[in-house]
Amino acid sequence: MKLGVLMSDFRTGSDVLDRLSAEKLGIIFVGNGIYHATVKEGGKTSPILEKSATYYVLTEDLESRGFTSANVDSRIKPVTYNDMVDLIFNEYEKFIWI
Amino acid sequence: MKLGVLMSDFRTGSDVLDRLSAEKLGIIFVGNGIYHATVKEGGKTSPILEKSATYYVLTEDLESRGFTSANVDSRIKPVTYNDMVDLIFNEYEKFIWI
Amino acid sequence: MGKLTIGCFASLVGSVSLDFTVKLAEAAVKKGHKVDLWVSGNATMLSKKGQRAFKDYSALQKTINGLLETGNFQMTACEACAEARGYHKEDTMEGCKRFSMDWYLASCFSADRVLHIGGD
Amino acid sequence: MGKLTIGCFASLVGSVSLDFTVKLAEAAVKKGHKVDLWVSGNATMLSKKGQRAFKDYSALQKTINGLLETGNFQMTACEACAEARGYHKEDTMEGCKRFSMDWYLASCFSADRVLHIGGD
Amino acid sequence: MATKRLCFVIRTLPYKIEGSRLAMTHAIASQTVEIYLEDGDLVEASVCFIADGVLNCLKNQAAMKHYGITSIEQHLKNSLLLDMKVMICKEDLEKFGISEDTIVKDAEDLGGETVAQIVPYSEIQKEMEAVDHLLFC
Amino acid sequence: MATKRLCFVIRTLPYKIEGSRLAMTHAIASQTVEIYLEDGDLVEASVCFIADGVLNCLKNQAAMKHYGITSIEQHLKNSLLLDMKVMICKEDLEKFGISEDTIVKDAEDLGGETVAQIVPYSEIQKEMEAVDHLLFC
Repeated sequence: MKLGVLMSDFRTGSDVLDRLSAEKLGIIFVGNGIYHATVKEGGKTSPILEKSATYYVLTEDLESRGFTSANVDSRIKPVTYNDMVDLIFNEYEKFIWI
Repeated sequence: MKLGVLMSDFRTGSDVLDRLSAEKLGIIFVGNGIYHATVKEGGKTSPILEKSATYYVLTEDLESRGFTSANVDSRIKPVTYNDMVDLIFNEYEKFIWI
Repeated sequence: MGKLTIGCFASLVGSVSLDFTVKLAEAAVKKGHKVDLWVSGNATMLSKKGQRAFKDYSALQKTINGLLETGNFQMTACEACAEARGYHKEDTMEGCKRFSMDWYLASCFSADRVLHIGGD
Repeated sequence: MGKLTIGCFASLVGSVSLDFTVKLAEAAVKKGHKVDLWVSGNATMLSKKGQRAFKDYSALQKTINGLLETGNFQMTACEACAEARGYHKEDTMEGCKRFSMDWYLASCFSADRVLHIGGD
Repeated sequence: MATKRLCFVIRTLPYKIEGSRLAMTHAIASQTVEIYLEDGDLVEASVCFIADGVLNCLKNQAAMKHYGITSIEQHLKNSLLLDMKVMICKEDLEKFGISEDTIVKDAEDLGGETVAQIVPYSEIQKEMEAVDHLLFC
Repeated sequence: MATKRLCFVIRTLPYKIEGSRLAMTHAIASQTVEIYLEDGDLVEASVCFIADGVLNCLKNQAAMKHYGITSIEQHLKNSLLLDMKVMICKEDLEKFGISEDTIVKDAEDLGGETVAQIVPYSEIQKEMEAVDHLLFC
């Protein structure tokens, strides 16, 4: 399946994400999920970034929390709400919110 | 200080609890906190039970979630709402909800 | 006998956090204590009148009415939180108050114990 | 052009999860898609009329009115969730609907994409 | 004439938030969805419990006794009574040390015949692939 | 004549839930509490940021631009403008690799003189011991 995961939290949900598999997997950090894309805890990037997936982060949520694209790990592509609509209709078929 | 901590969650808040110190510390598991008192994840009891504290668990929340006092770790004392009122007014002075 | 002030920010109707608050208040009042309950954030809705009792949602209105009748229990809703949710003064449950946030701090001033239920 | 059904269970007024939902719906409608929004749990309150705009709470009513006017957006509130919160039929925002939960499943039936925002 | 399949995946603990409760009530609402659909069209819902969500399946939840609210146990039985497909992740039960006899597996006491399936996660992954839409709670 | 001290301890992330926002607005409400009290009585509020809560203190939060809501940054500045005691946990900033120049430390641009104190956790523990009541958010 082509699965898009909207990761909206920082402290929970990784256990569920870890086990998910999909032929094509996209992980979009939104809401408090954006800390996975920006913060290095104890010097380490989030283990979520080690999956075989395409990563995105929602610019609006990034900026609302005091970050910019410059703070984002290079594996992750910043996207706007506008871009996200295209991801939803063109790139992935099923979506889940964690 | 004499501090009572109402631990209401299973997956978050341990980081905050870890660092708290008090001359007299009581930890009362309520709500989803009761899983700390009942569940062994991967065979291990919750690390929260390693603090130097007096432990309580709210019977009503235990039973609502399908457990009984028989499932509770021996370090923890089951209490009712009625008992909790006495803990609040007689045993501890400050309270926090995590 | 003491005074307990409980503040609830963001509990959910239909979650057990608000039930916890009300059951604790009930147990304290039964033992002769006084309880002030401040509901803010989503918990504000606890003070709205006309909540219909379903078996899937805790129906706390009856217990609260009983508590109000004792004279040892007050419930006050955060005015701004209520207005933001489209719940206006005339919709307030009988016997409940509506004030701005400073009311809660004043209640803490005279409380022997404070239990503040913050985030979710 | 496709149809997106978004369901929101337990988002909070004053949290950014509901804002997310509305902003995404807006972006999708602007691109010519159709969007159905189902609000249940605490998110139900999004469809209540008379919400006052504060700078501390996202004020989404205006955006929703704009979306409703396009004819490509529907918002439906969970009837039981609303009643449990003391929010009755006559308090529903103009243009919004109230149905039982099966409405949401029917909307999913004809949707190309479903985004379900479950727990908090 | 078409059937669309929805899978509710419950991954959160019961009671604190409404997620698992609303998942169950929405899934059960699939029984009445036809009034909105054309003749012959159907919506089929299945329910999977994974991660912390398996703790929703414990027997003897006294939520009605203590809080006056329907337990998730009761909703689970109702869904089995309606012959809904229910899957519970075996590995997660094992992780928590929960034995099969302490969870709700059937609604026999209500006259139901359908039983909950305790399956490896891989089976739940297959279900997720097979359905049309996923609803995580 | 008495002063009661309340300490709001913010431990949660901003925006997703209302916790940190309501903590700030309630703390600021200590400025007007006298109308309910007798002459000379006071409530003093302090605010401490620990654990994930320190992420509320970042500069340049564009919440108003994107969502039309006051940022937590703005609330923090307002509290400093009112000379409220604000403490931010040094170890937690370090854990997240947040440098001091990226967080709100003063409200100079608004004419404020009080600055936020970046302190070891042990100082926050002392504050928690010194106050009358703790309000964790």
